[in-house]
Amino acid sequence: MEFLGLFNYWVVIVLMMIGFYIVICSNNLIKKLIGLTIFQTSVFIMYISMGKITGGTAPVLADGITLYSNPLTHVLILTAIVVGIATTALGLAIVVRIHEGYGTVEEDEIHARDKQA
Amino acid sequence: MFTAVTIAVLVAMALALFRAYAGPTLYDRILAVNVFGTKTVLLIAIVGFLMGRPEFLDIAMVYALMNFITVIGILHFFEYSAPGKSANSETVKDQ
Amino acid sequence: MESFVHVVILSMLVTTAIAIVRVKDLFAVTMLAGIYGLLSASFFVLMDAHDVAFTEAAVGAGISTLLILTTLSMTGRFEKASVKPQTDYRPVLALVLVTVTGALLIYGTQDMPGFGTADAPAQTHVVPRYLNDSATEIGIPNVVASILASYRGYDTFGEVVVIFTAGIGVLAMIMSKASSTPVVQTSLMSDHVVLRIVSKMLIPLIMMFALYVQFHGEYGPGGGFQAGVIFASAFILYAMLFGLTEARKVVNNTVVQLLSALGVLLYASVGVVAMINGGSFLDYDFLSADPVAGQMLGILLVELGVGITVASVMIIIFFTFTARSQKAGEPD
Amino acid sequence: MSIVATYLSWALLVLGGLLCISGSVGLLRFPDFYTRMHAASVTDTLATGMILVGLMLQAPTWIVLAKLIMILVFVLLTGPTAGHALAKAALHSGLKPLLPGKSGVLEADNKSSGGI
Repeated sequence: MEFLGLFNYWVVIVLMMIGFYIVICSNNLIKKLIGLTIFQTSVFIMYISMGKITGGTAPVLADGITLYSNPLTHVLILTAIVVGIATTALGLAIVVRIHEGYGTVEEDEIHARDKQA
Repeated sequence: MFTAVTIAVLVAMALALFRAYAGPTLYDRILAVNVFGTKTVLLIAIVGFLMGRPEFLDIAMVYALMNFITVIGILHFFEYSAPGKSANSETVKDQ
Repeated sequence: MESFVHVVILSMLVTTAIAIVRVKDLFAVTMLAGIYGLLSASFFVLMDAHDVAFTEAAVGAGISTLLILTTLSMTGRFEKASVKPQTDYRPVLALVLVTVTGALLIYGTQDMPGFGTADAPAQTHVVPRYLNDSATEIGIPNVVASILASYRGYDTFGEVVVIFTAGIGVLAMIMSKASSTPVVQTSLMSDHVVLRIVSKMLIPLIMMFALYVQFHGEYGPGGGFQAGVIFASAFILYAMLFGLTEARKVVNNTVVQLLSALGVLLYASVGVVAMINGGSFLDYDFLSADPVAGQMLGILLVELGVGITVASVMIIIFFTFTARSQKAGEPD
Repeated sequence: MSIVATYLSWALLVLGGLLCISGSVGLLRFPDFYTRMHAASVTDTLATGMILVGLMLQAPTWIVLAKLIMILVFVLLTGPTAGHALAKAALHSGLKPLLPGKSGVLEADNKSSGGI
C-alpha cells in the first residue's frame, strides 16, 4: 500500500478541478449542475479516503476483528450525499423555472435576454 | 482466482465505459450504462469475497435495482421523443 | 490486489470526468454522470464505507440521473455549440485558473498524512471512543448507525430538516397548479407489456427490500436514508410505467406531503420525550429504564422518521418534476 | 464434496470472467446497435449467472448464499427485461439494423421505414 501514498488526494484534486472547470466554463445550466455534482463527489472521495485504515474493515463490529476504518467520516458523507441530492433537485427546479421564463438554459442567452429587457 | 475474475470485470467495465463515451446512438449509451451497472454488481460481489467480509452483499442488490430503474427511466423520458427533435429547438421557441 | 482495483477505479473516475467535459450531448453527459456515480460507489465499497456506498448507489446512480433526465426532457437535449468569438478567451482563462488552483492544492497535499495510516489525526481523536464504547453504550454492531442516530443525532436531525426544506422548495418552485384536471396520458409505456409485468413482480420485492434495509440498519449497512430512497424508487418505478395519474391514486399528494412532515415530527418528538423524561434533547438513555434499551428504541424511531421523510420527499420531488414535464409537453 | 465444489466454483468463475470480457469486446467492436446489444446482453446474463453461482459455491454462511440467490434472481429478471425493452424502444424509434445489402456489404435499410 506504500506506493499509494497521496495518490487518492491527487485524484480528488483532479476531479475537483474538472468539476470546477465545468462549472466555470460550461454555458449550459444543467451541465453546470453536473459539474457541481462531480465537485461534490470529489469531496466525498476525499473524506472517505481519509477514513480508510490499511488493513481495517467496515465499521460493523464483529468478533475477531480489531481494526476498523473510521466510521465518523462515513456518517458525515452519508448525510452529505442525501442533502446533495436534495440541493441538486432544488437546483434543477430552478433550471426548469428559468427555462419556462426565458425559453433557454444557456447562460449567455439568458444574459442577452436580460439586457434586452 | 478472485483476482483474475476481478481483472476480467474491470476490463469489461473499461470497455463499456468507452462505448458509453463513443456512442454513437442514444441506445448504445443506454446499453453501455446497463452493462456497466451489471458489471458493477459483479465487482461488488467479488470484492466482498476478496476482502474477506462477504456479508455486505445488500449493496450489490441496490446496484442491480437502480440499474433497472435507470434504464426504465431513460426509456420513459426519451423513447417517444424523436431523438433529433429537441436539438436546439428551444432557441426558436419565442413569443 | 485491493490497491490495484482501487487505482483502476480511480483512473476510470478521472476518465469519466474528462469524458463529461468533452461530450456536448447532454443525454450522454447524464449517462456518464450515472457511470460516475456507480464508480464512486464502488470506490466507497473498497474503502470499507458500505453505508456510504449504499447511499451513493441509490442516490448518485439512480435518483439523480432520473431527475436530470426529467429536466432534460423539458429543456432539450443538446448543449448549444454556438460560435461566440468575443468570449473565446473564456475556456483558456478557466483552464489557467483551474490549473493554478489545482497545483496549489496538490502542493498542499504534501502535508496530508499518507493514505491508510492508522495514526492520522482523523483517526485518533473521537473515533476510538466511538469504536470502543458504542458496543456497551448503544448495543448495536453497526457503528455508523449508532453515530448517525445517537452520538451525532442532533446533526442528523438538521440534515433531515434540510431534506424536508428542499422538498418544500421544489414544491414552491414548480408545483403545477391545475392538477385537478386529469392530464390525458399519452400512454407512455403501455406497449411495454413485458416490462410492466416484470415490474409488477418486482415492486413488492423492492418494498420488502427497503423495509429490510430500514430495520436491518443497526446490524449491517443500511438505515433510514438508504431505505427511504429505495422505498421511493418503487413508487417512482410504478409512476414511470403506469403513469402519474395512476400513481397519484396510490400515493395521494396530500398524504405524501403530510408524511414528509410526520417523519421530521417523529424525529423531533423522540428528542422531546427524552427531554420530558429528564435528559437533554435526543438523549435516548432516558427513553427507557434501561439505557441500552432506550438507545435501541430511540435509534429505531429516529431511523424510521428519517426513512419516512426521505422516502416522501423523494416521491414529492420526482412526482412534481414529472407533472411539470407533462404539463410542459401539452400544447397550451 | 468440498473439493469438487471448489474446483467447480473456480471453473465457473473463470468461465464467467472470460464471458464478461468477450461480451464487452463485442460491445466495443460490433458494427451496429443490435449486434452490440446481442453480444452484451446474452453474455451479460450468462456471465453474471456463472460468476454468482461460482461465488455461491464458496459462500461461508447461509445468509451470504441467500443474498447471492436474491441477487441472481433479481439480475435474471431485470437484465433480459431491460434488454428487451431497450431493443424494442430502439426499433420503434426508427433505428434500423444493418443488413446485407445487394453488394453483400452491411448497410442500414433506410427504404422500408416503419411498419415492422
